[in-house]
Parts: sequence; structure tokens; C-alpha cells
Amino acid sequence: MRILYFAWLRQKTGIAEETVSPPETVRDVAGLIAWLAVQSPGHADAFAQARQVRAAVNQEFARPGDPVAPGDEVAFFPPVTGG
Amino acid sequence: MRILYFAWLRQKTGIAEETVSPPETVRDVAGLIAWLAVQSPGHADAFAQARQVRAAVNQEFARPGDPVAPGDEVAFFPPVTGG
Amino acid sequence: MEPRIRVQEEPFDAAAEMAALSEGRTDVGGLASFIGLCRADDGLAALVLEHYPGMTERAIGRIVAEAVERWPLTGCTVIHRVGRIRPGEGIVLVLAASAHRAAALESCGFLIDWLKTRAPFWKREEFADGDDRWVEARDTDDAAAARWDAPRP
Amino acid sequence: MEPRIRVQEEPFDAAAEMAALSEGRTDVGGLASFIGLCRADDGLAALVLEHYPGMTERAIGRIVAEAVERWPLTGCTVIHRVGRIRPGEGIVLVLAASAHRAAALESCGFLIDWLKTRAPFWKREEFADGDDRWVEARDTDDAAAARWDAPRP
Repeated sequence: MRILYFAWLRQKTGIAEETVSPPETVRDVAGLIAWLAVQSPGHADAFAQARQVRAAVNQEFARPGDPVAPGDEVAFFPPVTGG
Repeated sequence: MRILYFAWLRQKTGIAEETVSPPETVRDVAGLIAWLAVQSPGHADAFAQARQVRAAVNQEFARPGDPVAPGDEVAFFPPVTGG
Repeated sequence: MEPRIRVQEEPFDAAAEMAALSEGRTDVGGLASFIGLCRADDGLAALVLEHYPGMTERAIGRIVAEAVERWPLTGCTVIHRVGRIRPGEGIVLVLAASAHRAAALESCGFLIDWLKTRAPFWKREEFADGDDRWVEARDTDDAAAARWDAPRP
Repeated sequence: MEPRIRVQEEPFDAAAEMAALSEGRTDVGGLASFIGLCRADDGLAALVLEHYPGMTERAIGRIVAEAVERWPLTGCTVIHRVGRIRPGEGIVLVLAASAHRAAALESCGFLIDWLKTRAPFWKREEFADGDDRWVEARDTDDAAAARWDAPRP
């Protein structure tokens, strides 16, 4: 599973992209966040403000209950501020 | 009193501008229209579709009951279609 | 903020007018524009726009003043052409600039809606076959203008 | 109607883009545009825009497709810059052309409102004193975007 981080989530994790293999118990976005958040102090910091974290699965905005599976591209970022 | 005609009111009266001296009984826009309408067949034609005639007194949009007085500039025209 | 208002026969240069409201400035966050153009519907050969010199400038000035009172604008431009206009040419240009996008967009919409119903212009259509007719005012334009009658919430 | 969508580092040429939607055509009655510009508030030295390559183009494409479905557009252009943007420079350009002005104006407002809330861009502010901070999303932007959620009456 390919994970991307943008904006301050990229800065806090210290990485723009990583490939991970979460256990089978990780089935949705919320579960993936819970698992990623304990991978390093940087990850913990990035996911600490849970309400400020948004996700996309395979380049579509996703909600905490949306499923994730091996092979997915999952991105985490703050609320968008373009325009 | 200076009278201006625009668009099809100008075409129907055959004049763009005229100076008139209506009797003292002509005190408002509606009274002026009634008096002008009998001045010539062209005037009658121009004012025949009363609901399609708009007026301005001294370059401000005016309603039938708005006063007119000697020295005023009064214009008649169809509903505006700019923009 | 000095509004730029012009009634003219010549075509306008939208790009130059937009630059005039934004170039060299760092207080403009949004620049909204609307250009009304002459379409060639039903074999139209030209539009001929007549206006009421004197009252026109006054009416546009009042509409712009209303916009300036309602929205915090950093710039505002209204150019309306008169005379003969060919299909594909611009008829009217409205620009509104503000620190914030909502003010720019809303005031731009307000300006064109009120211009269409409160400024003394009349359009005559000339057709390729020699026919011509005066354009009739449309209820939809009155409705669009009426949206702005009530004070904003 | 082929929408023109671009995500680029270089400044855009609004005049050229507007001409591309109107020149040589006689079916365009209204051309609405919105340009979002970088202000120099509070000593801002530059904005740095980050995005999600791939998803960005997809998200903008979807927003434009929604506009095309809702309004009868003859043309539509969205250009969003990324990278470092200085005060006074354009950030985003939205153009909407239609036979009718309401469609052009409404769809232009819709496009910028949804772009601000549904396309994966993030702004970082760099200040003259060396400070920097990520811009936070604003409730007013969400509210503006939500206006378009319900089907139009």
C-alpha cells in the first residue's frame, strides 16, 4: 500500500511517500490512521490532530469508514486551501 | 419643456427632440403623455402602447404620477435593453 | 477608489482594463469580470445600440456607487458600447476587484444585472435580409435585477 | 466543448485565455472570469502552493464536468498555479462562456467555490521576517461551496 503525505502532514512525518504493509485487521481509513500513527514519533505528531486530517484513496476523497486494501494509493493531508 | 424620444418612440413620432408648452392642467407624467398623444398621428402611434412606454424627468426614471413642470427635460422610451 | 465608467463607440480592451485594476497592486485578492458579446442568432448582421447621453453616465454612476456602498471594492470598471456592433464583438465590460473573492464576484453580477435594467440603452437588431427590430425587455432580466433589491442578509 | 484545464508553475495569460473562448465565435453571449491574486497581507513575501499531482487534474476535471452538466457552456477554462507565487501575481484563473450571461456568471462562481474546497491544493505563507505557516481552511469557503450542493431550483 502506497501512502502519500502533503502539506504539514508531510513535514511532520518527514516523508512525502512510503510503502507499507499493514496487518489484515486494517480495513478502512480510520484503521489505517490508527496503525500509521504509532509507526514513529513523526507519524504520531502528524495524526495527533485527527480532526484536521483528510484522506484520499486512489485519488478520491475518502471518509474514515471507507475501505483500504493492499495496492491502494492512500494520501493524507489537511483540509484543502487552493483557489 | 424639453421632450426627448428614444428607440421606437423616436421612430414613431418622427422626432428625437421637441420643445413644448403644455397647458397648466398638465402637472404629471401621465397628464403630459395624454396631452402629447393627441399632438399628431405619430405621437398617437408612439403612445398607443402605454404599458410599453417609460419616462425620465430631468434624467431620472419617473412614474406616471411624478410631477412635470416648465423647464423640465422629459424623455420617453421603451423599457431599457442594454447590457 | 475611482470607478472607471465609459460609454463609447469603439471596442474596449478587456485585458488592458483588467491590468489597470490589478497591476502593480498587492491588495487585490479577486478580480471578477463579465463581458457581454453580440451573438449571431437568427441571421443577425449587427446590433445598433442607442442611449440617452447625459442620463446614461448618471445612471451608470449611480449603479456603480451602489456597488461601492454594498461591497468593499478596490476597483470597478464599466464600459458600455453604443452604435453599431457586429456579431462576436463585445457590448459591455464589467470589472470588480476586491480583497475577497465573494465581493468581486457578487458585485460583478450585481453591476451587470442592474445595468441591463436601470441604464438607458436600447438595442436594435439588424438582420442580413434587411429586416430590423427593437429588442424587447425580458422578464428574466427584471427578475435577475430584483434579486439585488433587498438588502443583503 | 473541450474544457481547458491546466496546473502549472508559470504565470497565466488571462487575456489570451479569454480570447481563446471568444475570438472568431458568434455563439458566445457572455464571458465571465475570475482571477484569484496573491495579496501582501501582514508582510507576506510569497505563497507556496503544493498539490497532489494526478489527483489534482482529476478533481478539477470532475468539477468542470459538473459545471458543464449544470450550465449550457460554450467554453470553460481553469488554470491553477503551483509553486512560489509573489504578491500581485495571479494564483487561479476561471473562465466560463455561454450564450447567456446567467449561465456564465453562475458557473464561474460555482467553479471557484468548488475549486477552493474540492481540489487538492495547499497554501503555505512565507513572510518577510522568515516565518512561514500553512493557510488554514475557512468555514466561509465551505459555506460558499455548500451553496451549490443542492440542485438548482
